[in-house]
Amino acid sequence: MHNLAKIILNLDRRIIYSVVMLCVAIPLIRPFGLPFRVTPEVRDGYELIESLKEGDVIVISCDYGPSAEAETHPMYVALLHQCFRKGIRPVILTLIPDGPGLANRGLEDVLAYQDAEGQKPYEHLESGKDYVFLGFKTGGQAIMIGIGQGFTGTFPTDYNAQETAAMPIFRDAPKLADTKCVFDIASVGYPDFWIPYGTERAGIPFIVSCTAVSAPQYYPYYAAGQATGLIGGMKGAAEYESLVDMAAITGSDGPATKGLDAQSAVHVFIILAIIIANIFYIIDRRRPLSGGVA
Amino acid sequence: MMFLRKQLPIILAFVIGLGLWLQAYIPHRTSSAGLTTFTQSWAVILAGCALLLGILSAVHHHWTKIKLRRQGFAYSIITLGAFVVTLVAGLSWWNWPGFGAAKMADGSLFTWIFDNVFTPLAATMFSLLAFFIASAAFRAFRARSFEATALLIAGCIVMLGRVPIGELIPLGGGHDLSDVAGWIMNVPNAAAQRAILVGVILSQVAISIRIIFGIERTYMGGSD
Amino acid sequence: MRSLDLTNTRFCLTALLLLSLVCVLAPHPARAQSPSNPEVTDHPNDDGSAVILSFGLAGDELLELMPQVQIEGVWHDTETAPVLLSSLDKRSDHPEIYGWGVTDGNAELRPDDYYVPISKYVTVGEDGEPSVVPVSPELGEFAVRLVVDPAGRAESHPAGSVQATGQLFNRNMSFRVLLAFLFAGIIMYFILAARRNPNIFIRRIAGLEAVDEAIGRATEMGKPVLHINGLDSLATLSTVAAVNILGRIAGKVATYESDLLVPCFDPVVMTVSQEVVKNAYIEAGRPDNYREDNIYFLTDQQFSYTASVCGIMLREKPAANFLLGYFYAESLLLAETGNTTGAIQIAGTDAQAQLPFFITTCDYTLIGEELYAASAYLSREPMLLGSLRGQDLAKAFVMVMIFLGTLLSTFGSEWLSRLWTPL
Amino acid sequence: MTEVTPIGQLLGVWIAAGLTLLIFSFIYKDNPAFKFAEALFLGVSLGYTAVNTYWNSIAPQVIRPLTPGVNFDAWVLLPVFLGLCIILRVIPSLSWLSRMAFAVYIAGYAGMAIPNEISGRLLPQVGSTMAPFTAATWYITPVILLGVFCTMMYFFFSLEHKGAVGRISRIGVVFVMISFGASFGYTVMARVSLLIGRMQFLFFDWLGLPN
Repeated sequence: MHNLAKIILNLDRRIIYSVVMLCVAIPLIRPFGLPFRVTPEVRDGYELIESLKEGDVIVISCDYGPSAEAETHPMYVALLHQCFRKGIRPVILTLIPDGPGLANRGLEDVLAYQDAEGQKPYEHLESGKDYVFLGFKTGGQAIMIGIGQGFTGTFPTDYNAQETAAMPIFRDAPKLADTKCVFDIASVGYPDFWIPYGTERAGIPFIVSCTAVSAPQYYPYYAAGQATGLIGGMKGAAEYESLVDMAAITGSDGPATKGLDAQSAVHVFIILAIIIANIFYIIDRRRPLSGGVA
Repeated sequence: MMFLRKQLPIILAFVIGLGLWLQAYIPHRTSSAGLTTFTQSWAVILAGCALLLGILSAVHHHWTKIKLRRQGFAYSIITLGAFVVTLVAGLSWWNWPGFGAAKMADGSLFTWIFDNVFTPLAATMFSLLAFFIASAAFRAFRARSFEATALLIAGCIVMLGRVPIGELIPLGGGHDLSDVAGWIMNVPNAAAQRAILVGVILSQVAISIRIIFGIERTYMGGSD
Repeated sequence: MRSLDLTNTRFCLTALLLLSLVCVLAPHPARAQSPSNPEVTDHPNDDGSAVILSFGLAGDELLELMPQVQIEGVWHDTETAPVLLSSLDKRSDHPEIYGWGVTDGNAELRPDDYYVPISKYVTVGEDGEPSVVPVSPELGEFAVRLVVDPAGRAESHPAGSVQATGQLFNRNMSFRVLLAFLFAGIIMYFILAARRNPNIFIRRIAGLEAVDEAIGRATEMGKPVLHINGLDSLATLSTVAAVNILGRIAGKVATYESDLLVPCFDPVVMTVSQEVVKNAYIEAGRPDNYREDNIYFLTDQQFSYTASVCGIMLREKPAANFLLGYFYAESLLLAETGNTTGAIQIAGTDAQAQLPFFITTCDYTLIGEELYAASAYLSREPMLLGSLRGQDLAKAFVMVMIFLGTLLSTFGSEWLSRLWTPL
Repeated sequence: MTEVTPIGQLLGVWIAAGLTLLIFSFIYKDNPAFKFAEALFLGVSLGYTAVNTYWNSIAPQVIRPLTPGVNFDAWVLLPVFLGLCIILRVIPSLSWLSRMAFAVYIAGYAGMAIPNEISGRLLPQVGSTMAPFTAATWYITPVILLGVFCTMMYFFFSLEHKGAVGRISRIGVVFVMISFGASFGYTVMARVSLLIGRMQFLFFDWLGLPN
């Protein structure tokens, strides 16, 4: 028994890796479609956007790169659909250097989107008037403070090299305080900066959508009301997709909703692995392993 | 000369640091103009120049490796080659509509490199975490002590509570496992994170004060 | 043709004006007979870019309100300029201007008191084109009136006139200024005190005692030591702490004569690290062993940096890995790869999201503030020790405040928690 | 939208898939294929950084204001001088010049940190901890207060962790561990999503399995 325990406890990582691979692959090919519920932190964010009126301006900060595409990009696409459907005007920017590629692609995809009847409902939207993509600028906190004083000063030109000063959208909302909220979709720690350097200074609501990994650290902000909504990870994005009703818009579940089964399978495997490891650990208690609390 | 080397940086740090600190309390226009100048121009230019220096350093590192035929120099050739191709693609395939942030031309070589080389490499590197986290959980989540057990139990509850399966595990009273996961996130987690946050903020204030008053001189590279 | 041109400025501005009016009026169906006591004042604590029109509403008739301004102090009945509104709020929603509501003993503030900030208005130039003018101190006195129902049954209330002025101090910041100066004072005091008497006690920080052991083992095995300063610039203060610790580690490495590798993510951090390490080698009396080429810039793209560092870990097989500073998602990739190579790993970060991974995969982890404390602990330098003592005192102050605040609010007084609520 | 030819697109998907597999080979063990991908990645990302720095910092903030015309602004020469000081580090005898630039850069951020950290994070976090005890929130407010207090005690460096202080900070550690466990659990989700994303790419975009 002790030998078995030793073998199990020192299992080659590659065996674990293979099982993880299978747990993801099988549900993707044969989904089982578990139902899920919408959590209040996601609903709060959705409802804030839903409560805005046609013509209102919001800031979407796409602070995620291609590496976090799976978790964050579906959220961006769902949000753009929600905005354009309601006539809300997004000012999109990104604070990380590998952000513009995806932010631009998502925007173009949604603008070119065709519904079931072949109509293109967002075709008439104009850059600079109904939306604007400002692109990337280095500086992080400095940019947040900068747009608090004026968008056009910080971003003299947009991503398409158009002068921003002439844009109607910035006549209505020349600075951060004139917008209705900041929606930060982040795979890096920028929400920590958006609150003190951006939204608290401008006195506007903040919604954070982040990778699941950083969600726990933003709960204090949600609890304190500094963040109106908190959309964490693929599950949060799937919930948002269901609120926006992406299935009705595009005819099939959004990418986040589709991935949730694989998610469940891996979680169950990891928990089983932890339980098995602990059973054998108790059997083989004499040999402590490395790692642990400082 | 000594003044330029030692005193001047400290004086500059004091003036700029104190200025930007007190600026926050002054609503007057001059004050926000100063802030704007620093954040929109100075900080951006300094960070940009530093990046250029960094790129020079990296190129030098690989160049030396190739020149001296150090172990693995072939990979440095690949790195430098990829660097040059990307650089040329990025600076020449862009539109040139005057100065200012320019548009990445759709369909350009640079966009193609971004979409088909950079993106998959970054995303795949990141996705390796799925494997690593499974093996880390397997090895590290062991009930070694009371604290470790708390970590383990909280981890398992949240893991189950945050996927659809958790909503299928009832706990009576109309609650299910995802509610417990929600409570853990919102209450004990928020409390601990908040306490850590307060400590970190105070440390940051302290370190900022040391920098402004010239006590902390790490950025000068220690003593001279 | 011109009238059909939708980009016409006049058209845009009119549309804009109407739109903003709709925005203001739609969510606040102010039901009242007529506004009472219209009054215009300077917007307090601002840079002179707004004045405030406040008035009371009573009754239940739905009103359409339109404030208008004139630049001169006296009213003409013609050529008034309509105001572009951004919001219409209750005064009780703006404690930063009017103080807290009735429940806080501010009996002056009734729930039907309204307020409109005026920061821009529309005027028609000599060429007949309308343009939006922002309010500013240079414009002199503003006369403001409130027009009820601009559609016809006009009824206007002159609200007096005022000059928009910029203030030199934001009074809402008083408590924060006090707090910042208090913390600064405490910290400076203890730093100065520590210079006189450097014998300050700090509790043991687990993990730091392992630094010597880790470097010693690297020397025995003839393997290098790897140090990562996190993935942020020196603007992030945990990076400053990490570079500080790097200096201490470099000193020990120099004494033991092993190799130190510092692949950098940020060019400024790289140059500063070079200086710090060079100085440490000089101080340890081993300037010849310093190799600038070991401290170099990799890239500032997160995952190509991670891939390269993982490669270094697997090929150079460092015996000790120090992962200090601010980290993002790459933390687990780095720590797990280091774990497979069997290195002793000491990590430290204030990136709360990444701490769990360091805790589960590294041998020792400095949590949050411990990272900042570590440089003091390692160096025993009076100014760092004093600063740490100062922070402890500030922390104690915050803890007492939390206790008092909870106590007071439980017994119904919001006084202290209001003080801590930023306006 | 994009003008990429179908050939370019097809080639792109195959190259992307190939590179994905090269990186995945790392989980078996370090190998030349991974080393190749790593070197390529490093080169591309360096190039990307250089291009971005030029277009987003140097072009709009240096060249634009120094070009004669409406945007001309000679004050930019000051930060440009400091920036040049940074680059002059490549000449060892002039490396001390960069200190001035670092002093400005670091102290600037330090100066902005103090008011913003206090206003934006410390005040709201402390303020919202001062919630009244009520019967309805018995499972929230006291637990948060206890957690915050005990955890802060753990980070007290001036006192030895003995006796009462030791016991209180031990409770703090339990809170910290619960928090870390929860974060870990939450993160498993994040990490798995990433793998799902790559698998979706391999199965549906590359192999063209029915979606």
